[in-house]
Amino acid sequence: MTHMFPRWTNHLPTAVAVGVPLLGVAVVLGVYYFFSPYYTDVGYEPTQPVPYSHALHAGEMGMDCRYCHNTVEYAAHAAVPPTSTCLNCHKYVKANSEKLSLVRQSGETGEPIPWVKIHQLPDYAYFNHSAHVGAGVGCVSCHGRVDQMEEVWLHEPLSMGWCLDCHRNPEPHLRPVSEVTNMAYDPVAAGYDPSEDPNRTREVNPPVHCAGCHR
Amino acid sequence: MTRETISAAGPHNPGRRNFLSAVGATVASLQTAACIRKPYEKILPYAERPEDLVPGEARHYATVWNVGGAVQGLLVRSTDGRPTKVDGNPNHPMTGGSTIWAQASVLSLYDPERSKEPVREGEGVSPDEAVGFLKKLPDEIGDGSGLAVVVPELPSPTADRLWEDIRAKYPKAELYRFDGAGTDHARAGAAMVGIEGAAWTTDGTPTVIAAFDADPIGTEGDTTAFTKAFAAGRDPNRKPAEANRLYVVEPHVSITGSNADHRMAVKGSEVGDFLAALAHHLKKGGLNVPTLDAPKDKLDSKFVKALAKDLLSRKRGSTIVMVGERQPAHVHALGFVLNEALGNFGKTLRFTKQGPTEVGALSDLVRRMNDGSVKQLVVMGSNPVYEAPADLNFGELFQKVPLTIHLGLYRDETGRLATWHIPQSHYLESWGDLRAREGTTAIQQPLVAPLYPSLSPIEFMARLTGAESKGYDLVRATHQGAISGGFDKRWQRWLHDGVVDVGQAPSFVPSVKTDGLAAAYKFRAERAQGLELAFVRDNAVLDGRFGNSPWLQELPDPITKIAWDNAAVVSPNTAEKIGVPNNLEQSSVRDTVMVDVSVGGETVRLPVWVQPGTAEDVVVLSLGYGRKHGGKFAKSGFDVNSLRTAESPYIRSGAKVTPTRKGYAVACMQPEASMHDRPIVRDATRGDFTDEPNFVEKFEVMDEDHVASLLWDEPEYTAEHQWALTIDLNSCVGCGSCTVACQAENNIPWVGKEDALKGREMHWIRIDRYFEPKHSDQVEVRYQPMACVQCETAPCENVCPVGATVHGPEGLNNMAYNRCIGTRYCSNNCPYKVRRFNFFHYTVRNDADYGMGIAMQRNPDVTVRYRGVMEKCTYCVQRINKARIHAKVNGDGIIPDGTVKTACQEACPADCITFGNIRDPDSKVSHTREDPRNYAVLSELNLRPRTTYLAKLTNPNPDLAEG
Amino acid sequence: MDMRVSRDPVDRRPLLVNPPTDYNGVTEAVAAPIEWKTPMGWWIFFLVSAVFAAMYAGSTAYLIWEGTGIWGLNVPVAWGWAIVNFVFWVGIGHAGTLISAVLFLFRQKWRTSINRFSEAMTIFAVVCALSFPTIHVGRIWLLYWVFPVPNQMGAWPQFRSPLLWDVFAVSIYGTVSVLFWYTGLVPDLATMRDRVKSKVAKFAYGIFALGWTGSTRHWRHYETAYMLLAGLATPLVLSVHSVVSFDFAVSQLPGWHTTIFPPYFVAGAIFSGFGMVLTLMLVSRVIFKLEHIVTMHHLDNMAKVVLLTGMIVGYAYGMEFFIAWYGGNEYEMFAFINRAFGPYWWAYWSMVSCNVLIPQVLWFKTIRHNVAALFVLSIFVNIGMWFERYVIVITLSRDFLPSSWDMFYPTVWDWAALLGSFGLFFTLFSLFVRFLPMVAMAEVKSVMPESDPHHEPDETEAAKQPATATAGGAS
Amino acid sequence: MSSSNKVFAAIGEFSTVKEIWHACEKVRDSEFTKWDAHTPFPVHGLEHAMGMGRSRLPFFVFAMGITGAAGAFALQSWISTTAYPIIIAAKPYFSWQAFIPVTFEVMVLFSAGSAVLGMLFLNRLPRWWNPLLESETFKQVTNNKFIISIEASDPKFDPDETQEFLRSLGASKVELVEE
Repeated sequence: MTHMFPRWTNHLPTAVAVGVPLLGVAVVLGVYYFFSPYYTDVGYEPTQPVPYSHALHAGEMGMDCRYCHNTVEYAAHAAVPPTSTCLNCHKYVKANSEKLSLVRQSGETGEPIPWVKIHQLPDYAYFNHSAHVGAGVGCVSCHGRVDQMEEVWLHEPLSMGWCLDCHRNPEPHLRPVSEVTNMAYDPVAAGYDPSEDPNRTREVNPPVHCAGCHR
Repeated sequence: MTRETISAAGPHNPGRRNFLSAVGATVASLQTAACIRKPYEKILPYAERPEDLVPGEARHYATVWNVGGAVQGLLVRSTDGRPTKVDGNPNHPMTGGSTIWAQASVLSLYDPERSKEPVREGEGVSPDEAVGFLKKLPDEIGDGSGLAVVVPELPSPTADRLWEDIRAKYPKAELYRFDGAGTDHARAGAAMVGIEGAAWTTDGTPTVIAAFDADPIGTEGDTTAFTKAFAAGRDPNRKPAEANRLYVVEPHVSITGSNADHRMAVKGSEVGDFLAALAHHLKKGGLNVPTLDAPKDKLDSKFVKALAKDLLSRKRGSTIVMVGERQPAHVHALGFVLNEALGNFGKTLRFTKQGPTEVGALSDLVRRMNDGSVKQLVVMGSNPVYEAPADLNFGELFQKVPLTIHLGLYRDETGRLATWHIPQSHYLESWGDLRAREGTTAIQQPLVAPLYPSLSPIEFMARLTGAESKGYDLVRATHQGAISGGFDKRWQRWLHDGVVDVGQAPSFVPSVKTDGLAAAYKFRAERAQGLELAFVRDNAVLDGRFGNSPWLQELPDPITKIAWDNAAVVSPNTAEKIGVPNNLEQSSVRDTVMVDVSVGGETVRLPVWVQPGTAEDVVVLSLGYGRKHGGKFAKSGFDVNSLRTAESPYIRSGAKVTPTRKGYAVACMQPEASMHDRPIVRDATRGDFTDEPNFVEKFEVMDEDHVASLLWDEPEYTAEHQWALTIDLNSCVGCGSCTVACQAENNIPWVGKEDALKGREMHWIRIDRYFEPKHSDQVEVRYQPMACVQCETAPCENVCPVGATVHGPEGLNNMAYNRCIGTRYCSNNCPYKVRRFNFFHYTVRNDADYGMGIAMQRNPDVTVRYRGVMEKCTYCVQRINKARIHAKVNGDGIIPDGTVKTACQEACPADCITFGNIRDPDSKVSHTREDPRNYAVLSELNLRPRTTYLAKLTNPNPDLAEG
Repeated sequence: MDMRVSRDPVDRRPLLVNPPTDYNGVTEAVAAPIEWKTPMGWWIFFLVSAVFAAMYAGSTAYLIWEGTGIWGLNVPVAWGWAIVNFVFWVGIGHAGTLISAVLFLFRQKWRTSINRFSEAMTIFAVVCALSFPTIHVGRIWLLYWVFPVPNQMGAWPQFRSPLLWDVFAVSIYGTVSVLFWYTGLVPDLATMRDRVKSKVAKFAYGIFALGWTGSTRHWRHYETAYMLLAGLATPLVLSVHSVVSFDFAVSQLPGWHTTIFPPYFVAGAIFSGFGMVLTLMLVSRVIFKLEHIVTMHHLDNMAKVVLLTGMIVGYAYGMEFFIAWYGGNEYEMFAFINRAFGPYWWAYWSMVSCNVLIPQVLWFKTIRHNVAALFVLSIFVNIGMWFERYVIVITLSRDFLPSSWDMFYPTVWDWAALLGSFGLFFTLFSLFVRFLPMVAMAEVKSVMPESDPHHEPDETEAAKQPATATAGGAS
Repeated sequence: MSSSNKVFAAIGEFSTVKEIWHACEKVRDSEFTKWDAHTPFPVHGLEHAMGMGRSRLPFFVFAMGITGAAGAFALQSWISTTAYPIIIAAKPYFSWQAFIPVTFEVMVLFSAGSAVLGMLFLNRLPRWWNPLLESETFKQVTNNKFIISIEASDPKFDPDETQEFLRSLGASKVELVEE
């Protein structure tokens, strides 16, 4: 006898009953993860116009972050250094290196070096470096071990949920203000307790309302 | 770090191309919407960062500018080398807040329609060619017998000095002054009584202010300084004898008239008669005033009698009689005589010696042009082809002059007809100096290098003598002689403070010749037939020079609330006489009809608009609209200059108004004028306030017990700072500076006439003005600045499905634009209707309209809003955040009182806005909130708004009490 | 006319007039419109509707491209026709479920002839309704933020907003309505599956019939499920329009902030729903020759419901005014006086005329039994109820501060959306009448006298009680 | 129809409700277990005639309704107080009154969904492949006939005897349905 529907179709309902809920959960979780900065952004490592090595300068040679990013303590932006900062040393050190040709060129012409932006927030989110550094949040908390990165890559997702995690519970991420640029410092290992730090004059009280960051 | 991209160019790195490429980078990044992967962006740091420049951090520089001779000291905010905001400089004596024009001037810097290159006979030429031409110019001028130079009101010591140089090089050259916002009539009036070579100012401190067709709060004179003192003079704590009282006699409702305690609407041509009647009564009161006749009905005027009595009852030298520029010279002359007789000279009316003396008027120039003796005509910074009264026929004569040179910010109507047009530098690009009428000099320092090849007025004047000096050197040369030694250090301080502490123009008390006055005083023999036209400088675009500013075009007129247009404004009775409907009484207020206004063979067709308070049989026409070559925004409205005559440029009788069948929609931003007896603006007389200090409570709709209880636990706002703002309606004059300041600070787009007509304006702070639309020539105007009042129990928050508008711990109603999906429910539920919706992508539309310029002006600390999101006043949360972070990083996190000023507060010339922390019992705002006049609008809704209002007090003359 | 009257087995009220002689007759009558060669009239109707629906799609595309500014919205009137249309369509979407569920629970067997039809109407109306709040938001691409799904922003919806209640209420109402309708359709789809000759049709009906065999074991659960659905849909239908009314009532605007809104909205919804059912039914029963299934008796009952709910609505209008006055709130008083005598007086009086005054003619039996008159009246009801929502929404134009008062003028795009939504509705409807059984065959069969196990054939002969076909009442 | 096909069931056709009612009572009293009565519409009480009790569906629906309501309320409370506590119009985070509408709606959704899905589950539907549906005789069951089917998998089933049995019940037409 010919049948309109083959026999196996009778198993479809079971398959659907099991499959659809699974698919739904998979879609939500998939979007949650694969459409999130954890997946799309973390690890972003563009090629920079100048092969500058943080591992060499900040790691091996032990230069302080603030030598170049000198506005970090009093301004919203931890400014990318002007070419003149590079040339302070490289006028003398490796003055003829091929890798530094763009730097020299910039110094001569005044044209900026076109660095590629890695740590990028949307235009409606306002991050202030001085507030975080002043509160004793280490560079490493957001930027990772830059001192071990040959070329800088994005270490944290910089998503709103990620920001909020710390804003709601900042204590584990705090360190003495003097250790802010110390990449190797581990507040947990050091047994740091912000409430007992004599250098802290006030409680760290990060905003968790919208206008704290969006304005 | 988007904002750092701009730092590729700055004031110290003035390469023009760099500057614009940086703009490109910024614009590109502004347009990137949220995608899954963040857009690819670059950081362009300085090759060499200027010392003490911090990327992204704003800096302020002091400078100075002038509008029609009114000099104002300014503080300009510069972010990464871009001027982004202009405010008054508190160090400067002629500053209290700032005018709408100063606020909008930052946008005009970036106007894409500014003149960008020199033009010879309609062909753009290279800057070098223009320089070559200017170099050879002295040879052509010879001894200057054919040279005529037209200058605007330019009270600059350097310009004065350069004029002497020009005079020395070309002894026969003639100087003429033409300025659409100038004071020709007042000067001529002063000359009639023997006052010459002087500048004068009234600062608003007098206790009786009698304004005869004068508008010292709005469009005439040193408005901000006047307004500041005027508002202070209305302080309820002053003793009755020291509190000021404002009388206004005028044909149209000016901003000053709308603030009057007593106002009389009369034809402009009769204002002089009333002044004569006042003189008569003052003479009877014992003052030494020449005998003048006045018509009987004016002599019998109760108003004039009461005013005379009031003037005589005050201390000598504590009153002022002001005559407006629209009145002819003889009325001004009488004004000076009366002030002298009242002892006001040197007290409320102060004179300083300044300015070149031998300056002709435009009519003198026209006479010479007619006889062909002008061979080289230089027009600096004014636009007589557009603005000069039509009967002078200036445009035609201008073209007959063999060589005409125009220096202007725009290649405007005059620039188009000139042989040569030379671009003028914007004041934010120029070195210069300006001396206030009060006598103080200030240095004008540029914020950016000129965006286009251009010359500043003083550089141009130097070129006329063959010199190629830079503005910087010219200004320094003027002042170098003023002090001995240590000039550079002093110079630095002048630049820092914004005022020069030496070389004040000497003040003096002139004497008054009254002999010729009686003969010169012209009365109107009889009532002229027909309607009288009153030409007024516009409250927004003034004489048209600001016509290409979309901010000013969209700023509603304080009185009529019309934006983007001018109209033939008449009183309700006159409308009936003319035979046009009273648009205020239709449901569609904005739909009006075109009328033909004709006089002396000329006709202008423009829409009619009804405004109670306008004098009967008067048609008020605003100047400055309908520009042909002023830029795309300046085109809006209707040019009425063709109806004017040189003899009487502001008043013209015998006009006829014929209604047409053509309809016209006028973008009125507040169609409903009546308060409908609701307790929105609360007021009382000073007398009633003394008797009943808590009078505001009488207005309450519900008693407090009913209102105060909530169904749930009381809200708890525990943060250290609880922000609040009070607006003193007693001092608000309705000028609109706050609206423009807010627009500049908060990146508020303009929407254009089309959307303004639909009621979609974006202003975060608007000024509500109320009057009863039924009245004809009498009107009492009430102003109320209205922005988000930051309700503690905000109804908008409750209805947002996604929590895009929520409360912060400091009592602010936060608007997270990036969370908004645009249901607009919050706006519906806002009883104040202060929320603004991006119905279209206005930001992008503005970008398209204004090129990159608008992006350059935008404040990088404030999010640029996307289409489909709601926005509203934030109490300038970017400034609060900045102060909070500063306080946290550098101290205990407590923001001292007065650290945060909102943009509207900073701009307000009347100091009516107080902002601060109410958890601090000593803060200013805590005190103003305890004022008995303090009340919340719609208090019965129990919204607990953080913005509250202080009730208005009027100060009527008991002799004129009604009934 | 020789009439054969089928009577309710319980109270002996006439149930079907001139019913088909047997079950097969019912099947034939209901299946006939599907099995006809597609008439030209259907094509014309369908294509015209589809053009309008396409206009809706086009105008929506432009709306999303350009922004909500293409409508006549402004700041006092931030909700315009989109929300008017939304509430209008939601209201219409109430009759179907009401007829199916409430009348089912009350054992009103006369519903069987019209429930399928009105349920379909419900679903199509809810589709139209849901489309409006969806497209009216400023940033439609972020609309998913109203659903509580985990996300990297750590942000969640705000459950105090009536709009969020609305999202849940209307979408769940739509879902439950579809379930209810589809559950009812399954046995009839099986009938179609077993009738049609075309393989494609057989396959399509076969899929959706789910292999239904009419098994009594199945009927047992099926009937329980159907009863439960009816029981759930009844409070749901009342809650949905209550929640829709909360959009207004929970706000604090004068004219919106009134506690009478939920019952008033529900009554209005039933009113408008019956109005639309009448409109559609009056035409369809003639075209598809279903007069013997959808009888005068049904029309009479529906007309009475319209009359009753119209008076409830009228009462609400009056009570609003009374409370506005009695409450002593000047803003509230002004809002109502302004409705009647302000710039939108014409909308108010159109509403009152269409919803309260004109339906009073239904007191007369001659009108209730005049198909043409009923049709005209139902159109008035539709117009009146649209105006009711317009009057409510346009109250926005004048609220607390006179300074912010402004007028709303619709643009061509407002019209495109309104007319386009009718296009969408009728497109769906024409597809329904072409491809699905318009009358619930199984249910009609179940109320036929023959279906009673104790039925004796001779009892049904009409001779015993000459029927007037109109006797009986709605109750 | 080749005879090599497996017999699936025997069916007997009846014309009126009364006939099938009485037939059902008789089959019920026989020892057949895998049998069913097919009707074009629900015949009230026939399931009792077939010896079945009430459906258990309501208990399932009730449980799911409670689950939906509790879940919705819990989710709203968790979001508003713990996951994302924000100050809204100075109202308490736990504004339970405001959570009622959504709680109710979700309860209805869960109940209605479980009623339909539960019904399908209990009926083992959809079941597209069913030899009965291919029988021309059986096809009349969705129109105007009443049919009793006895499946071949019933232990008592015998093609001939069962057909005879159906005939004895008064079936107007009896046939075997093959797979």
